[in-house]
Amino acid sequence: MTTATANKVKAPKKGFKLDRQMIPTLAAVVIFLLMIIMGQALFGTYIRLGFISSLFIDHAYLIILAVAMTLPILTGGIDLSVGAIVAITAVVGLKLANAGVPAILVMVIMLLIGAVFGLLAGTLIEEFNMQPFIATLSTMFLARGIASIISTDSLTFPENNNFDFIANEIKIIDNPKISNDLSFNIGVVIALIVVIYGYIFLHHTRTGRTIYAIGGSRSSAELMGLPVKRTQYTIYLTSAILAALASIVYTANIGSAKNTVGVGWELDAVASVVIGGTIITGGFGYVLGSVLGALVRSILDPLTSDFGVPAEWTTIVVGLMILVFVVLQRAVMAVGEKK
Amino acid sequence: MTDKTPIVVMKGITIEFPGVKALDGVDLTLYPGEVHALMGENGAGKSTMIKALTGVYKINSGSITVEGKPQSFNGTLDAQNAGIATVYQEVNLCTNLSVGENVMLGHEKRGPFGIDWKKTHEAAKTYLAQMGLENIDPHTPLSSISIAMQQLVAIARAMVINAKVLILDEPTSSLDANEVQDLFKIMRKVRDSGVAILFVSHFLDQIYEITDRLTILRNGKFIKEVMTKDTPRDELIGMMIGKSAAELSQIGAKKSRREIKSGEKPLAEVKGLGKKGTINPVDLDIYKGEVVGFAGLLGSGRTELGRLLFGADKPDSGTYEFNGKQVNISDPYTALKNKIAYSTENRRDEGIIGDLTVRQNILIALQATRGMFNPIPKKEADAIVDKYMEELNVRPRDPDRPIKNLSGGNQQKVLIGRWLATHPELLILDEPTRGIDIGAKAEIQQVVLDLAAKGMGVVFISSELEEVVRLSDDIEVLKDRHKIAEIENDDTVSQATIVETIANTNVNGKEA
Amino acid sequence: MAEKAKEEGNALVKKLLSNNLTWSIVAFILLVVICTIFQHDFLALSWNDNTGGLAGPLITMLQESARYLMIATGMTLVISTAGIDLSVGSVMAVAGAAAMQSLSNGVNVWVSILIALLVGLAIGCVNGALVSLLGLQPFITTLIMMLAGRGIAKVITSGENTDASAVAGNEPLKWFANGFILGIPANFVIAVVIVILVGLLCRKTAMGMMIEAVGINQEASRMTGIKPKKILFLVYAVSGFLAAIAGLFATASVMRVDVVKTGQDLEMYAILAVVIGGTSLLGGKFSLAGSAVGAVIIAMIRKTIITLGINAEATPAFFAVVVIVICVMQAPKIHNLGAEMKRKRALKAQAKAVAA
Amino acid sequence: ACGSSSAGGSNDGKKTVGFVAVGPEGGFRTANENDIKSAFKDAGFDLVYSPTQNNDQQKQIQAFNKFVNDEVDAIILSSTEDSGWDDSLKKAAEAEIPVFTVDRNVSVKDADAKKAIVSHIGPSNEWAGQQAAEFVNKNFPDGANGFILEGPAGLSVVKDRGTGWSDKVASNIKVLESQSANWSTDEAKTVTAGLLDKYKSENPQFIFAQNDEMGLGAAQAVDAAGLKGKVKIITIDGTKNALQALVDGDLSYVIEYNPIFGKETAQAVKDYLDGKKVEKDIQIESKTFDAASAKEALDNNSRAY
Ligand SMILES: Nc1ncnc2c1ncn2[C@@H]1O[C@H](COP(=O)(O)OP(=O)(O)OP(=O)(O)O)[C@@H](O)[C@H]1O
Ligand SMILES: Nc1ncnc2c1ncn2[C@@H]1O[C@H](COP(=O)(O)OP(=O)(O)OP(=O)(O)O)[C@@H](O)[C@H]1O
Ligand SMILES: [Mg+2]
Ligand SMILES: [Mg+2]
Repeated sequence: MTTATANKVKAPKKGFKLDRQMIPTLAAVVIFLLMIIMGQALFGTYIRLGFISSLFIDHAYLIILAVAMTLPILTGGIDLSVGAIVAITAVVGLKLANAGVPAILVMVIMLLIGAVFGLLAGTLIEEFNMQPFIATLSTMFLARGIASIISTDSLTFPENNNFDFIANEIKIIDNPKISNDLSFNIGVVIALIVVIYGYIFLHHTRTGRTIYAIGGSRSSAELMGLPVKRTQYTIYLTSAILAALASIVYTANIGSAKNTVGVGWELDAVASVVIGGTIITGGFGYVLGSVLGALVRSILDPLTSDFGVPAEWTTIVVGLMILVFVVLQRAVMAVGEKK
Repeated sequence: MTDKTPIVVMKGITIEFPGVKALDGVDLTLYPGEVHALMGENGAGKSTMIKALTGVYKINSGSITVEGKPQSFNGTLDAQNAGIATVYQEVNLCTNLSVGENVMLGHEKRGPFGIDWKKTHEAAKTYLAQMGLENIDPHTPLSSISIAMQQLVAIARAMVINAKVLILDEPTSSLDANEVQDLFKIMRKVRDSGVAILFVSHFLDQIYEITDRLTILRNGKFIKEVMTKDTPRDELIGMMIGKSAAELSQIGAKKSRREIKSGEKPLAEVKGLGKKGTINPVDLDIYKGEVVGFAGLLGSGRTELGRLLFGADKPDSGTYEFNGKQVNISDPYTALKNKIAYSTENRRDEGIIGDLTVRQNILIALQATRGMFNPIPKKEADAIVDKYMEELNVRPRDPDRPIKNLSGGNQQKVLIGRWLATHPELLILDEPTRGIDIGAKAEIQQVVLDLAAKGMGVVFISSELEEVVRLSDDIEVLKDRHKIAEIENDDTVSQATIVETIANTNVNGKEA
Repeated sequence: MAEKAKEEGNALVKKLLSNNLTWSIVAFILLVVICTIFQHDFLALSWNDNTGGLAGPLITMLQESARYLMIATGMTLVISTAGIDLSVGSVMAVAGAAAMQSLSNGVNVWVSILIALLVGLAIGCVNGALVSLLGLQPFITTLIMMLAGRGIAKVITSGENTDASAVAGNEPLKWFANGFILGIPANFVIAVVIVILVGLLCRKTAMGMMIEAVGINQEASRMTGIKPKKILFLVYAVSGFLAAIAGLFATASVMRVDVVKTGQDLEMYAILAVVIGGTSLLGGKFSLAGSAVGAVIIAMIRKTIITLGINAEATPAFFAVVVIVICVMQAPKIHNLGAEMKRKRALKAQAKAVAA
Repeated sequence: ACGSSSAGGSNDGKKTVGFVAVGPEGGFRTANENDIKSAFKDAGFDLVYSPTQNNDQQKQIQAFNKFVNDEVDAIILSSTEDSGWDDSLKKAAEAEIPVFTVDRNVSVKDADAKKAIVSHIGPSNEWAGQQAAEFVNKNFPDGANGFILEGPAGLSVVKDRGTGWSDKVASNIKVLESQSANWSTDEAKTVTAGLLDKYKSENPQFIFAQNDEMGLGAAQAVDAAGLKGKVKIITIDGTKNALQALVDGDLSYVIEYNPIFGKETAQAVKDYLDGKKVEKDIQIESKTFDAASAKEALDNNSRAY
């Protein structure tokens, strides 16, 4: 009997299995490198150490948000509240810092506030059947509203009670010219840790695998006896807490914040995730792709400005570049599928 | 027997859905070390009973005790934790993940750094091997294996949990004889280790082969619990359908072969039709009024060939003549326009449109051929829906229910009705009797014969060689994605002939 | 007999309670009540000789709701196919810009309107082509179009907020947004007529069913002979066209396009309206009537904010609270609360009986 | 390509200036940025323009840091926010790139960062708010009721214009309600219609709209309610459309927020790079208009925007 089965089941072709899902992410790597090379060839500043340094330092927050956004998107959900959570945690954080609460405690409180919004989103989704898009849209409005009720001032850290230690740049290579310095700060380190955490979480924990399963088919995941509900809570809690973390890194970096910070960041994060090869309907994708997506997204703006694109055209060009990107990805994938 | 203490006792289980009482005071008792079958027609409530036990549905009244403890599970996770492993009727796996991941989901082997993938895949391999899938690399994407193999993967997954109760809802409906034997071997092993197995199947042979005890349901009501060996078939059938077995329509003898007149043009004449990687070029003639059976083992390419004939996949070689005309069947729409219809084996993903009503599901293909802006007049639509629900005995006879709320077998009947409504000249049926109860199976087989008698060309794909042999005029035998033989089905041909052909012919058509 | 009547009554109540539309209407009435408490003449209507129509808070609310009705209708169809159209707000701006710019360049008003509608349709077609032919994901495709659309509006007006209020002969367009038909705001009447037309088109032909089929199970639909690509293309095109009408309503109301503000964030409102109306973002069954009620509720929420004099700072939070309350009211868990408790009690009693 | 040369065209000897801008938003903003761009072009600079989206300060910071990195010769900063620039300015100081803030001043704590800023060029928002208050004081010596239409909550322009108003407004002037209309004509119309309904009995007599766009919307609502002329509308910015409306009697008073200071900015940059001394604060004069002066301004076609 078993022999009969054996002879008809052929081993699948080698190499096929791994590549197909990786292709969009690999495409992101290639295109990112191409963009850097193009920038360098035309404008000569894109491989300066200073440029690379500030690419990471200025976008540590976006990398964190992209990782945060990857989780809900992998399940076919979305978290639209991340930008607003950055705003509310930043406003509360700075208020507290100005009231003399020690910086470390302020950070803990910021993370807790993030957690509260994550929990609220999770509850609305799991207990009241709201779709993630709507639930997090509501928490987005709520967070932004509360932030502006608390304060619409531009808040700055007091002199001796701030998050400077996160922002202070550590120079690895200190050239006489700042544009040739290679530096990083704790914010970048935090982003790096978040990325590693995201990778381990998604690929080496059962909760992470459940996230992929939910993205494949929620009802299947439920019937397979996976802890779907708990996982959903975990996802929205994690993404909200990571948004609060992004807020800490961002406010530390610029030393000030206000209620309007983070408008539209959720869409930047979604764009990063998608550019990185994660499918918006869930099930496929990688954290590392999202990180690359964030870098690609970040480099679009300087490119348009260097190309001297007329003001009215900038958003069109940015849109077109993302479009070219996803179309290319699609083409690469189509070729991969044919093979 | 009775000295054993039962492991699961369900008493007076009642479940109501809006408008239907799916279960009405049903009892079920499972004993360790026994295979217990739930018997009943399509829609009798078997799957619902299983879902009540595992907490998918909430019960309206009744009690469930597992190992003496009253339980009300809040979902399959709880049931699993209590030692109940379940394979549901529709394959419920994640097509975005690999085979190995699906087997081990939630039970991945862990090392110091979280999941240890090497160990996990090794474990997956052993479980797959148990199901006769030793040659499938656990890294293979689930989406690339056939629905039948997915069924085996789902069973392998159930093995991972060291269960005290194993529930298998129609696990054999898409397997061929070999796989069924493999599965039974495992079931016996598991049973002998003291596990209680709950089994659902519409194949009486299988029931008598593997089960110890039966619980019979009819229309959501508990009829009787009996020991298998004490219950003759007739009596069992009688209890299931509520009338005597003799009244059941039976298709006895093998169909006599339709003679092809010399010079007669085939309805469909296919030359060198193939698609790289799925099926090698095939020549095929199908005449009006002829039933052509496709036989072969799991993954031999029967489905793929059927899909090419329907244009569900685009062929990359070959010519296709239909009704004497050269046609280019590039998509299902063109196929339907040319009066070719195809009923899929993958009911859930490619068949039913779950949230639409039964009525809409029956009408939709006909509507699509008429075009969006040419709606079927209400009267005509009502007549069509009535006709096919009646003819195929769809239960409940309520056309306005979402099709996803029908039992598996009834969904299948609705789908067949959908294709008949388009009045095809060539009807390709891929596993049409899968999950259909014994009564309805005979009815569907009769429908096939009637259609052929009226001049329709029928392609009949089934894993049950018995029905292929009984219904077909010609049998195309496939192996490893090649057509290896074409057998004219006369009285000398039997199941054994085909099995021999498969075993003894290699893909070049030569004797092995 | 009486028993049966009562049972039937109960069934009806149950059906009503589990219907999203019921809860949307309840929410709407609640908002009106709240407004009336704050402003006693909220429901009062008067005749305004200046405009030749009714005047009063409800009338301005209806006037504003016209644009939401348009984009919510298009959005409903798109969402039904399991897609999403984030570009409607930007399309409004583009269409408005096209109309205002051509008007102020001396183009005839009717031609201007036509240009605006065609531009919206064209953008919708591009969305549709990208989604259906190239198979791009709707979310990202329309997100790109949302970005690019703003740019296109700016290119059309060279970054200005073109004002056509003083252009001679602009009356027909002005009338669309500000005029009255039998005392009722013309734009509201037009919007309702269009919604009804779309509804008839969907339900009297097979279009609605096919859109739903594609949204529920695209592969299965393809196997029935439906061409999902055509359907996808169609819904995005319709959505673009209706967004252009909404853009005309929004800009003609003041005869001025604001390249940044016109239609800003309105895609979110449209999605909210659709969901409040009972169409799932996962696609499938849709209800245009539900979306229409949803659209009016959105206008009503905004009216409530003005009426209650809620601070600018607090408006988003207020909005969020109202939306959450409506969605929670619609949650099956809440409707079934009574039945669920009864069921649990019964089971408990049974368990006790068994134990005893 | 590396080394001392800067991003743009230092190969042809032109100086490169980076412009961290807000982006075209119509009205004031477009006029302002176009003016700066053309003024720098006329003055022989190479201007690299970098707008943001949604008033997002983060994108501005990124652009600023990129300019520092590109080693441009000077940076023009038209910031969306007044704080949060310390780190970037410090980098500019280290790279010895002079920074000129335009329109909105930035507040800086760090001493190093302060050094980077050479000069601020722009009109005053508080002044504009004060003018509005004074107009109302003068017109309604016996007191009056009215509304304020604000921009989006939290922008510093909104605050500054509001502060200017409160600083000067007389105690018998009562603001019945302040509502945000998001700088938008269309929203202002809806909001105003609602407010007029709600406060019919309070007899509102003025509306202070924080920009022209909203003022024009308010005017239409007032007109529709049959109150044209009875409610005085005051706006800030001074676009042509607003002046025309002023002439037509739809508006009552327009306070200019003069966007035309490209020449002054270019001059300041040039002077500084030539080693001349530049004033720390270059205030741009703005005017106020009533119907008569508006007509005059329109007639002699002196308005560029
Ligand atoms: N979710 C549901 N909502 C409404 N009715 C349902 C639902 N699920 C099942 N039913 C109804 O309950 C009855 C029992 O269905 P069930 O699936 O248990 O049948 P079954 O015995 O498994 O049949 P089959 O052999 O065809 O699988 C059917 O009449 C079906 O229509
Ligand atoms: N040895 C194999 N290993 C992995 N996948 C296979 C193998 N053989 C077939 N498949 C896949 O399974 C499917 C088999 O083709 P097909 O469905 O036509 O077979 P079949 O003869 O209809 O058998 P059944 O429907 O019973 O599975 C195809 O999708 C093919 O890619
Ligand atoms: Mg069943
Ligand atoms: Mg098959």
